[in-house]
Amino acid sequence: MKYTTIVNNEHFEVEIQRDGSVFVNGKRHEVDWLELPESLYSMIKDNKSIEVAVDENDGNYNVLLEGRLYEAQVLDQRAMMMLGRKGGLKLDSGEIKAPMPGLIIDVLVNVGDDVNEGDTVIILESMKMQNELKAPRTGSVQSIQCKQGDTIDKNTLLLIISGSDEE
Amino acid sequence: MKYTTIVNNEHFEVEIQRDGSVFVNGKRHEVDWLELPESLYSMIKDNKSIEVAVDENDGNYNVLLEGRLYEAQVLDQRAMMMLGRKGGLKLDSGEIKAPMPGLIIDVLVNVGDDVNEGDTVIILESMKMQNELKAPRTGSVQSIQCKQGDTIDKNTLLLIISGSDEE
Amino acid sequence: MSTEPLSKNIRKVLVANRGEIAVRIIRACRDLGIATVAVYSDADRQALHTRYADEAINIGAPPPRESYLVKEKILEAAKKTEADAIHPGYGFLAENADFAGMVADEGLIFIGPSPHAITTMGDKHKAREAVKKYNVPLVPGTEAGLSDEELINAAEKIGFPIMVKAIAGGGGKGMRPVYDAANFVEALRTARSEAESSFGNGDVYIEKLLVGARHIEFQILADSHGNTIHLGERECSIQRRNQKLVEEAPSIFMDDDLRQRMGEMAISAAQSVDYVNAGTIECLVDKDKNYYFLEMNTRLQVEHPVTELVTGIDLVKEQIRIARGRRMTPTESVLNPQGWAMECRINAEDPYNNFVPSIGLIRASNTPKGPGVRVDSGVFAGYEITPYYDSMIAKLITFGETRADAMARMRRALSEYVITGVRHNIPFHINLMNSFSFIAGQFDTRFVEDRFHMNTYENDPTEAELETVAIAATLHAHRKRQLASQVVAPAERDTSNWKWVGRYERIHR
Amino acid sequence: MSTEPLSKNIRKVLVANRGEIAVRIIRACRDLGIATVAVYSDADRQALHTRYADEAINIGAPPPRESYLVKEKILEAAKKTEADAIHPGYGFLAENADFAGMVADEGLIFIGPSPHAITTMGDKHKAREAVKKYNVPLVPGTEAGLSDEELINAAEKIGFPIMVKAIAGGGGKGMRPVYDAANFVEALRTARSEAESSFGNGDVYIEKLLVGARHIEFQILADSHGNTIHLGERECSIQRRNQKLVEEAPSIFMDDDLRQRMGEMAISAAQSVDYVNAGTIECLVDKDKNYYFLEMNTRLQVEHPVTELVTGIDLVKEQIRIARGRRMTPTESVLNPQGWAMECRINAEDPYNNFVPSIGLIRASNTPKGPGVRVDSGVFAGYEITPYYDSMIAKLITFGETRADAMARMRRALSEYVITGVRHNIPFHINLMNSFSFIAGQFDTRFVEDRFHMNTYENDPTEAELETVAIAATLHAHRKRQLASQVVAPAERDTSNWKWVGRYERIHR
Repeated sequence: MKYTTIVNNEHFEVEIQRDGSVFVNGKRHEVDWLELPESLYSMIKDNKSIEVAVDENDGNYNVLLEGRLYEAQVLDQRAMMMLGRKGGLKLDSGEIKAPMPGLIIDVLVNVGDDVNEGDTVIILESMKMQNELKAPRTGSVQSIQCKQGDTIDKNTLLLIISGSDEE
Repeated sequence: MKYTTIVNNEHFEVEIQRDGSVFVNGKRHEVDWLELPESLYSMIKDNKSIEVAVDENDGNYNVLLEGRLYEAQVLDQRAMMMLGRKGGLKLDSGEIKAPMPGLIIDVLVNVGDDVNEGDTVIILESMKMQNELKAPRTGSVQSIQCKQGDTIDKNTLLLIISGSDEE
Repeated sequence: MSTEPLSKNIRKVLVANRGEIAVRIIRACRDLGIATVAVYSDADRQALHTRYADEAINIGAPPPRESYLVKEKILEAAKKTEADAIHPGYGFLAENADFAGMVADEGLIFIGPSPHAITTMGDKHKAREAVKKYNVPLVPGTEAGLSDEELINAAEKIGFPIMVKAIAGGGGKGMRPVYDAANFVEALRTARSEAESSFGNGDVYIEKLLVGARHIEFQILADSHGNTIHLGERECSIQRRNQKLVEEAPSIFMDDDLRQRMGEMAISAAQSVDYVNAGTIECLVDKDKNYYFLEMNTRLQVEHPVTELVTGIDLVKEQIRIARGRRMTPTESVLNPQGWAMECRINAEDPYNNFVPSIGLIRASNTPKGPGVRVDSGVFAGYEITPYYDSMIAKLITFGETRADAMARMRRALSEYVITGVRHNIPFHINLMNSFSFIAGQFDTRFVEDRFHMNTYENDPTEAELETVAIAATLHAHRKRQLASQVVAPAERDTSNWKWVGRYERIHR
Repeated sequence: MSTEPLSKNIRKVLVANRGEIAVRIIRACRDLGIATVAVYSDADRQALHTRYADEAINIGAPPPRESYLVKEKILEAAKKTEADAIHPGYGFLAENADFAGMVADEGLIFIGPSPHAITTMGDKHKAREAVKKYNVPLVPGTEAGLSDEELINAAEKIGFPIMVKAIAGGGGKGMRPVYDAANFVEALRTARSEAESSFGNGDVYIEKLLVGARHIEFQILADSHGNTIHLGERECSIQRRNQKLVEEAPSIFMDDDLRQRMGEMAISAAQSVDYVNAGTIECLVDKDKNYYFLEMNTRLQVEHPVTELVTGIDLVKEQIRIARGRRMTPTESVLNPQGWAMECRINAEDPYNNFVPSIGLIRASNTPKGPGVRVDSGVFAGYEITPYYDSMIAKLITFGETRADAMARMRRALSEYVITGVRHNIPFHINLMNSFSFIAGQFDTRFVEDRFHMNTYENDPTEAELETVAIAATLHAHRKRQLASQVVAPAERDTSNWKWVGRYERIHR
């Protein structure tokens, strides 16, 4: 089975063989892959013993290796073809969801405001700390779904930013 | 619900109430009972915080409390009645089963031999140690299901002793 | 203090806290053969402190103001279980003078300082006044109770950058740095609001923000026989938003002369409030080794274990000893700490996402072990992190003969530590331990926020690492997709291309 | 030894072992910044040592004679990974002189003593001859290679009780005590057969069995610069079938004069074979403080951590240092150990069923933590204990200022330790720590077998404990039976009488 896997914007052609070997960009590796409990894996790759954690996140994969988190996309041939047709990888959504339950301390923008990626738009208190939620993209505030004083659950949609760079 | 529970040959009348209290021999206790993973329980009994492990074993219960193992039988009213009819608790079975996989090093008795409880009858090697399997009761050897040199699995029936004190 | 009886019996201690520090205190009591009582909120029925104590009393709903902060409920639990003494841990009621007074009024022993010491040191203004008389150097700043306008004028006079701080503050809450006049009003507003919601007191003051300074603190121990000593310093400059993340003892910045002088200053500061029990004098030290008193924490610190490891003194045991009215075990200040200790605070916070707290079920928790490693933790596999309490889930402490040894061991221990189910900051610590600046000891309190980022490593990932990640992601995805497609025909498991699965089945059949 | 180059570089160490000791050695290498190679059998793909090492090489099927005992496979793995040195741990090839020689012949460093020292000390007869010249006192006994008849005659001359011992023995295998002539032939047969199957050598000898004696051993450290010192004693009298279960440092039986004399004897014994690296002189000490050399173990001992904790010396790091040709760090024998350390071996053995080994999947494993506690372990939740290797799964080590402190901490740590899925001997250790004889230090090597039983407690369970057990068993059974009956109607869960379930659901809804 052949995949195209993208890590840190670098493309790797990964081919999984029936005999346990793996080809990466045409080069053969001996890989022994052991699933441990709770999303952990032990990999022995060309004698190197490596432990990784893999999390799935919206169809992408977060891989934790020696204290660094990498984001990876794994595309099979069908997905590669579709991607070729659409002309690129999808952009960040403009939605801000609550990363944890908490109390809305302040909403710093109004509908229609222009915001830059990284601007603080909402202040959420949780675990006794105030957390600044930032705009995931540059654009304008399309709608606001919360107000100061609201107690909200995790993953509640709080605010939507329409992209200024949409196609 | 009312039970008769026997621990170390002592009888306890245990009554479980719908409000979370438990009566033992007519005396009321506040019991908060929390099941933890893997056969562990946390009990808060009249403010005392206690951790116990409970294992089931042939319908009896092994309870580990502060490093001591207790064997308990829990009888509901129907079981108590049946027990009353039969006139007593059942005796140890005369079967010796392999407590672990291993190699039979020696069988020290022959069919028909008289043995006393605690006599060594079989030597089993496992985990690089020789283990002496002892007669669970006094009686005579009824049958032997293994021989020197056999590699056996856990729980394999090895030998049966017929009880001299059977009813 | 000298009016108290010289020896009081403590047979049972109620621990008015939760999490790792409650477990730490229960452990010390067990080591001393003293019975313990835990108090727990409804969210903490399964918590370790509830299970480890000899007795456990439920004190109400999860929010602290309905349980851990309700003085009356704690005192009632102590009476019900006939406890002789109360240990407050840190946070919650640990620096609440009213509570310490109520404990004494009930005829119980408060394992901590007197209400007078707590009150004085708990009010930043009174604290500055008290220590000033003992010639303790202070950071230039204002007093309490000023209006926004007065504060703005004062700030202009002191000169930016300045720090806005809550009068009743602690642990980084209600603190805001301000680098220019333009952002001052907004910072005042945020600090007052955070202070109000955390401490019920929105009053703030300002202080000069020292640039390039280190946070170095001295551990104080004082008994009721008039002895006051220090146990050397802790280096706590690795902070983020004024929350300490890594602490060390000793400090790489320290020299014998500075330790001598700062230690004497710390003892004076403690004596200014007739301090008894364990406490900490927090200081800022600038590049030129000028030092300034910041505040005194009138309780056990989170980072107390690093001092324990380099002095061999069990601080919780000493606290209990002192509370019993006995002489403390050590008789002299520690001027020569032995070896080096380092602590990493393991928080349920995502270092890749602005350190947002993470809640949920801890699925796996394999703690590091072996020589020179200590873990103080209140969690376990199967434990649920709730949003009610702070995000610190464990402290990982290592010891070595030298700083390099302790750091190598920390690097090893971090790589052994496995926690799944929630996001945590172990990756942050691993990256920090590989940072050249940290290794060289070149950092100040602004290092983490200004010059350290998770995605600008001082050494980039190698090609082999990227390749490994690609293989891992691909095998994970391949397997999941295969399993998904096999739901249709579960009998036909494809194992042939999984070397290990085959091998495992050969062994276990 | 002095012919070797004075400083050899070690950049990568292959660990020719498994389980906790392999993990212990890998940890030391990591602490030193040295790369590691694990070797693993098919049964150990998931084992910690395989996962913790930088590299891992599969060396075959689970039985040791097809993997961990195959010298050629280990050497091949070392060559393949370009390791510079091999650490043998204990057991397996640790005391195999051929292997040590083969390692040297390949140009690799063997982290251990010379083949000559291993050969001499590995043959009980040669060992006795070697140390005799240095006036080391010996237990009366016979030489090797005697027939059954010769041994019977010798036994009559020495006088019963006697001990039958394998010439190639170690770790209690091939050892049998005999208390009278009647049982002698049978004991010979068993010992020979066990020795044959364990070591491939059925030759045995006999020794006088000292009644009421203690097992006390001295840790030796020697470098290739001619320095030989001892690091004090370990008390290892708590044994069962000659397997140590609990070890302490120092020994409660020791006094300064005896430590001085035994220490000098131990150094002489090591010097009799020009010993270099870490080794142990095992002795018996009778009631009158007469001591007898038993044997020298030419390797790291299982119980080495207790010495590390009271001396502050990391023995594995010193082993590597010595193997590199450097001078060892300590320069003098340790006559004043600091504090007290105690180790309990946690074995997968059922103390309620004649200590039968237990195999299976470890479902939960919560290790004790906090101050003064060290755990050296090779297992984790999800690990499967197989029948191929020995039953020790962890070592729990505690430290305190005094024996009472270390014991209190051990009691606390044991009560924190949770292992489910397999039977283990933690209950044995808890009972031992509560035994008056153990607490008083009144025990000898026969104590566990002759005078300690799991069901004859020195204090009986209280009525409250029996009542608690009755409640626990009843609630467990009640709940199981209810669940069983609810299979028919799963929608109707009876939660009303479960306070906590109700409370939990209130919180989490």
